[in-house]
Amino acid sequence: QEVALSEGAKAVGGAVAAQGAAPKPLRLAVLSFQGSSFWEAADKGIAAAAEYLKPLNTTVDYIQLGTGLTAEVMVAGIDGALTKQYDGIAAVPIFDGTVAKVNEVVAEGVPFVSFIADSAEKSNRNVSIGMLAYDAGAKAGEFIAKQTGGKGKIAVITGYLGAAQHDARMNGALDLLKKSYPDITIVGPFECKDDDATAYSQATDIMTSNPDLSIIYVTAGGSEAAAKAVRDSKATGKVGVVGYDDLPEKQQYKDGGEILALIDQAPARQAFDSIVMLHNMIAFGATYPADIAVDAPVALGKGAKT
Amino acid sequence: MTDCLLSARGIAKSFDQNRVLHGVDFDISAGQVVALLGENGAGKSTFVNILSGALPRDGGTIVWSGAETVFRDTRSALDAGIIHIHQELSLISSLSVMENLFIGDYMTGKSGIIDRKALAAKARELLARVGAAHIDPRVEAGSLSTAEQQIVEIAKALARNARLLILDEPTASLTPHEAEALFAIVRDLRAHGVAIIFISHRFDEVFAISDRVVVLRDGRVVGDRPVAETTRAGIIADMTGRAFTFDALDKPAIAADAPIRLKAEAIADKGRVGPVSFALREGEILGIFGLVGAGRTELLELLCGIRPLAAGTIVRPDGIVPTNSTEAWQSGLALLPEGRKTNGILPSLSLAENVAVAKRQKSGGILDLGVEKSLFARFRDALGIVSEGPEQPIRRLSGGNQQKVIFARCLASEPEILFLDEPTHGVDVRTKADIYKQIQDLAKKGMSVIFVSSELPEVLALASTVMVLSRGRQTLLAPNQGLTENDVLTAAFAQA
Amino acid sequence: MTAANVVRFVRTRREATVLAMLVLVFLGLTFASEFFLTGRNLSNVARQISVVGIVALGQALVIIAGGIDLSVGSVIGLSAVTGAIVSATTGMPSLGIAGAIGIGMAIGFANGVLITKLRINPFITTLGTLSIARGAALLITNGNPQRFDNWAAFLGYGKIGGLPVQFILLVALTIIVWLFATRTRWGRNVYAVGDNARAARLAGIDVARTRILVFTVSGSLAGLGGLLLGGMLTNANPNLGLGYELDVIAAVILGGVALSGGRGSIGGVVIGAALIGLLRNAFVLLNVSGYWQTITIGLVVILAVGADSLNRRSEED
Amino acid sequence: MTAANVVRFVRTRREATVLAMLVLVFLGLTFASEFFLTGRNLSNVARQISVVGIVALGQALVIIAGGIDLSVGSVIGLSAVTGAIVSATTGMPSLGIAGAIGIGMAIGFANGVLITKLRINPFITTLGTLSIARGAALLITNGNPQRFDNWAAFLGYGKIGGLPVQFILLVALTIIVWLFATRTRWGRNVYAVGDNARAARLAGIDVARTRILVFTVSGSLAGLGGLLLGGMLTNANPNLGLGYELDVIAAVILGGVALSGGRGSIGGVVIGAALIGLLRNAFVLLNVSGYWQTITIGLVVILAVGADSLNRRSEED
Ligand SMILES: Nc1ncnc2c1ncn2[C@@H]1O[C@H](COP(=O)(O)OP(=O)(O)OP(=O)(O)O)[C@@H](O)[C@H]1O
Ligand SMILES: Nc1ncnc2c1ncn2[C@@H]1O[C@H](COP(=O)(O)OP(=O)(O)OP(=O)(O)O)[C@@H](O)[C@H]1O
Ligand SMILES: [Mg+2]
Ligand SMILES: [Mg+2]
Repeated sequence: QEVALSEGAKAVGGAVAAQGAAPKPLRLAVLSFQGSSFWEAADKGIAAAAEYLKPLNTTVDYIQLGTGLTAEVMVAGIDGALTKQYDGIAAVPIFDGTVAKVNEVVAEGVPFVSFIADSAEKSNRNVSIGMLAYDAGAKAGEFIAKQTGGKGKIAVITGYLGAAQHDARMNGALDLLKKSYPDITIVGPFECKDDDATAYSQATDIMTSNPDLSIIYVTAGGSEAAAKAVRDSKATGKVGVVGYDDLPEKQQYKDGGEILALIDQAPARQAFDSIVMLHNMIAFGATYPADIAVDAPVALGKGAKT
Repeated sequence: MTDCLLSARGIAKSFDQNRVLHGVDFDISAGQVVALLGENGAGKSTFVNILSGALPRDGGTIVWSGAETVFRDTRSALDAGIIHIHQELSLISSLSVMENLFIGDYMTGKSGIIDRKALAAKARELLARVGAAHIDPRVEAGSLSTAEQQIVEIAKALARNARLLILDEPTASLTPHEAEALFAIVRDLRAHGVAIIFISHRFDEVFAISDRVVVLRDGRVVGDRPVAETTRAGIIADMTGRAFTFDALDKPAIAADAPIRLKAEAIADKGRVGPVSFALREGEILGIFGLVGAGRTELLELLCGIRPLAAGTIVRPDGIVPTNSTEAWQSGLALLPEGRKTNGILPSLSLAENVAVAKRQKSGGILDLGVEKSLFARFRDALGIVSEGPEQPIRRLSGGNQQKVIFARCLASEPEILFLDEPTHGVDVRTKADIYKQIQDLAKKGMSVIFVSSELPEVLALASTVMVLSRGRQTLLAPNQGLTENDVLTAAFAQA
Repeated sequence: MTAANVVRFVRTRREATVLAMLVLVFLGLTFASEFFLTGRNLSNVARQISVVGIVALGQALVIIAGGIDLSVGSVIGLSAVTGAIVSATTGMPSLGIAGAIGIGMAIGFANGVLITKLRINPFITTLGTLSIARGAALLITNGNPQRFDNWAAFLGYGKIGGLPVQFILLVALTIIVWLFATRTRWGRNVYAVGDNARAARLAGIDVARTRILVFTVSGSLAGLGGLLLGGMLTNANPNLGLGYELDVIAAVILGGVALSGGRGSIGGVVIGAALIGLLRNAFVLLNVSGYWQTITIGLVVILAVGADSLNRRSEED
Repeated sequence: MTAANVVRFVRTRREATVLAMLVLVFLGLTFASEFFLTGRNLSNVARQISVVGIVALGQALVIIAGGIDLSVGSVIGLSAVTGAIVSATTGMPSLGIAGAIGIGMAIGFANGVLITKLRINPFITTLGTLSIARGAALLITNGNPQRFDNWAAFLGYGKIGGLPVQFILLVALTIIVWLFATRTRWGRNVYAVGDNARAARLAGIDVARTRILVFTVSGSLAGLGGLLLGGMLTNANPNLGLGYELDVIAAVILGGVALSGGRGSIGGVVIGAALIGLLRNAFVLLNVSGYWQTITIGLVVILAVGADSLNRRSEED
């Protein structure tokens, strides 16, 4: 019988309920990064899961990996979790470099659930919950095509070139647009290194040199900065921003009409669900599909054509 | 002494375990010139550094103008009127001459804003007073020659209204002519009531301008007399702790058929030096004299391949003419460069390293550090290097001892031809004699030596052949037989 | 200036090579993009070089004094969020301005004290404060960007008479710092300390205070930089300024300041910042591929400094 | 060693303070986490310090010679992808190894030549190649990570007798570099050049070659580092090694190498790398909050170097 979701769980949008208290004490490790409101949102989901599972005989330890998002850091974190002999691990193995380590975890019989972003190359993880970055990109592409009526000019600002997640989102959209909407011209990509100030400058310059621009597609950090650039260039209504992650700081631009759409990942919910699944898997032998695609809800801004 | 300007009692100082000053007592009155003498490492620089607040003292008292005072830093000493011109020149090369003259406050007064016009005018006036009106106060100090920099240092002292002026070996890089100009200023200052502490290794100068002579040995005052009561021999005995005679050096004649080691035929660089021609034979000691700036350093650099040859040829028996310093050392040349601090020492490396470095360039493979240490030990004994041991970093040695280490570096590479640029710069009498003797012994064994010196007696005492440069031109090349100081100076001032 | 004078200038002033390069890029862009020479774009470029330029002014003083300040990028982030939080919690934007500049000043001062009193090398000290300041910015915000849109933010995005306020600040500060460096006692002491700290001390200059001063100035200007960036985006992100230290140092060195200390002109620094800013603008205007942007920046930096070195090869060691 | 000897060692050797700190952290962790002193964890730590340690060996030589090499982080990335691509396209893993180390060597050599022949400052040269190498890595891969799992990758993840191969390499290289630095002519010349380049040249040392040599070694070791990192992850990402230069330089300075050149020991460098690695391990074992991690690293760096400076305050300027 399922344990009803707590208030905290509901607040983060948690959807998976625990199947009861664990028969013997369980220790779960969660590994995630910090340094932005996105990760902060994931933290909330982890905290909610920890609180929800505490009375159910499961301790959730949150191993924070800091602000340096690299494969080595994740691998070192997983190594640490193995050393500390956790019963299960949930993590964000965003880089392909983590595949070997994740396979090692599974080979040692420790269940592993990935959330938010899995490596592009598939590992043997038991469950992966998340939005497929490439598909999300395609979704963004569809949205852009709809907004522009399949023609016009769009510019791309990406986070880090070479970051799998960013590249996948970029290519998901661009491949679709190039294939199905040949009348759309693409400018860029420009790399802003997730820096707001750089994204702002790039957006400004893009609008200067492309008076006929209609969309700026931002694959990672910087969508609110691009929106601010649109506002400051008095191009609201003419140029729209399509980006990711519906975070509080972006609300004013959704309302103002600069941000047309944000593809959200519901990081808190993903974190919560993955941890509870892990609990259910270990305590009750529950099984889940290897790939759980989280639907990418699109948060529309005021200026979007619906 | 009640009229003392400065009275120091029991000044003590140690560097780590090394006691350098053992209770030095020292007095000086206004309008007095006191010569402070002593062997290399006796503690002269250390003592005056304490007086001027550049080093903290471990013990003792200083009474300045009748009141006990502690100068915690140079600033407070400067404000009191103690101006110290250090052994190593201390101009800021990237600032202009006028800024250096008034460094620290630049005549800004309360406003804190520099009036460049006023500064330049005042600087011109000061430079004129020290007979250097030709120096443009607006140029960077780093672009001046050593001698000019020395003069700017003196002008700096004037700018500060010195009450006590400390000159630590001010003449070491000056020619007699320039030194004389300096003494004129010193006498003038003395007449205006300035007290002057004068450190030098040149006795003629000491007798020429000082009123009193204080001798330090191993950090203790061993002599303090009016200059009239001293003799050269007496001072040397005080300094070294024994009677010491300066042996007249015999200059072995060079056989006419001795093999030629190096022959220069009308060599010149791009416009500054040359043409110069000479032949250097086995066992010959060629002494090169000239005024500072005559191009002697450049000539040595040409010969060693450090400076590109623009004209003429250099011939060596084996046909090897080096084109850089590495090749020079490898082909049996050794160079002791001018400017010990900037061009000579490897400051934080050990003494053993500093000696072994050049020799090593000829060998390869795995080094035997034990051998290098014993190499150092050999030269320490031969040259009397005062040190704590082979591991001591060279920057902790006194200037003269550093010079000996660099000399040892040259000898350690067992060169065929030894090039020495001002080898006795800042070296005390006894060491000078040691170095002269070494040079002569090596020459007798067949080594050839080319040395540059600004000390005329040194050139005449040591060289078997004398060359004089004047503004880069060779104005004299003659065997050192019957040459007089006058002959050499005439050539040095010749407008070739 | 006659032609001979121009040649003399180019041969003797380190910043001349970079100025020549700047002119070249400027002319090249004028022909290559019809949008370049528009008032709107030029005003954008002016704004884009401002923060790097302002922070580089302080960095230049530090480097001239023989130091280096790696913490500026993190100080930008910390100041931005501090400014935003202070003005939001107190409701007084002016306090926000004071807070942003004040925290920068405090970190700069701390750098200076650590370096002079504890005698820690500037590189390592500021590498340490780089980490600490970034950590602190993240900690106080929990990683969340802070809304920053009161009148204080006007400094970041506003314009006066068509010119970005940021740029006006850059020009004003350049003049002030230039006057400071060339016409005041403290300014000249900065050069003396960087050229030969020992000789400066022996000449009675308070070396420690001079060093503390330059680090404090650098920190304060980085603080102002954070305020401007946060204001420009009306959003202070704790990650602002990440990696800026390298851009800033590159601008300073491009501008002809010697990393070994003692030499450099303030005007050159702004030229260096302008060159980097102009290149970034060019990348977007000319739609240069992302990978080539990285490569081009690297090449230009080496080229500019290399051309300058070749130009004056005779000098030194 | 008697107690007096120990005190003397601590007072005279720069690396001693950091060694003391390392021991403290080690003991602290032993008590704070039951998992710390397990074979598995120690072997993890050993692997985690290896790449930074190996790259720091080369960096140490560069810094002792009076230079600095900022390009190592980018070289790691470029070498990793080069190694992966070369072994994939030729089908010969050994060529992949040669390619990875070779490209690092080539960039190091280029750095050396630019610095000595064009007389460009090392900081700015390697800042330039940092950009260029990263751009090149992205360009040749189009940003895509490269699979790298043939036997060459064994160097990165394999173990021999329970010890990570990486760590064995670190130990071997430390001994080799130490011997080079203390017992060979070229090694000793590195110190002389860094201490006083002019004097070294006049004493017959080929300064340019010595400098080129150290940069080449640094590039090659960074190349090896890239190979190991790519191998460890069985995946070569063009962004590998991003920002490593600062970690590596911090390790070198923590290890007691003077940034001003001429001084430093090779053993100290490994201690410095170990301290950083141990701290990172502690963060994971003790669940330290992410933001505090950043702050702690900064504090430790300042503390370690500061304690050392206080310890020997009497010296210099
Ligand atoms: N900074 C230092 N650290 C350690 N020892 C020092 C330091 N400075 C000087 N010494 C030592 O103090 C002693 C006295 O040195 P000092 O420079 O005062 O000699 P000096 O009489 O001026 O000699 P010289 O004629 O060679 O200039 C020397 O043995 C020297 O090695
Ligand atoms: N790098 C330089 N640039 C311009 N002039 C120079 C340079 N080096 C030397 N000179 C000038 O060349 C002349 C000869 O130089 P130098 O001082 O080396 O001669 P010297 O005879 O060896 O004198 P010293 O006794 O000072 O060594 C001087 O007038 C000097 O000012
Ligand atoms: Mg002395
Ligand atoms: Mg000379």
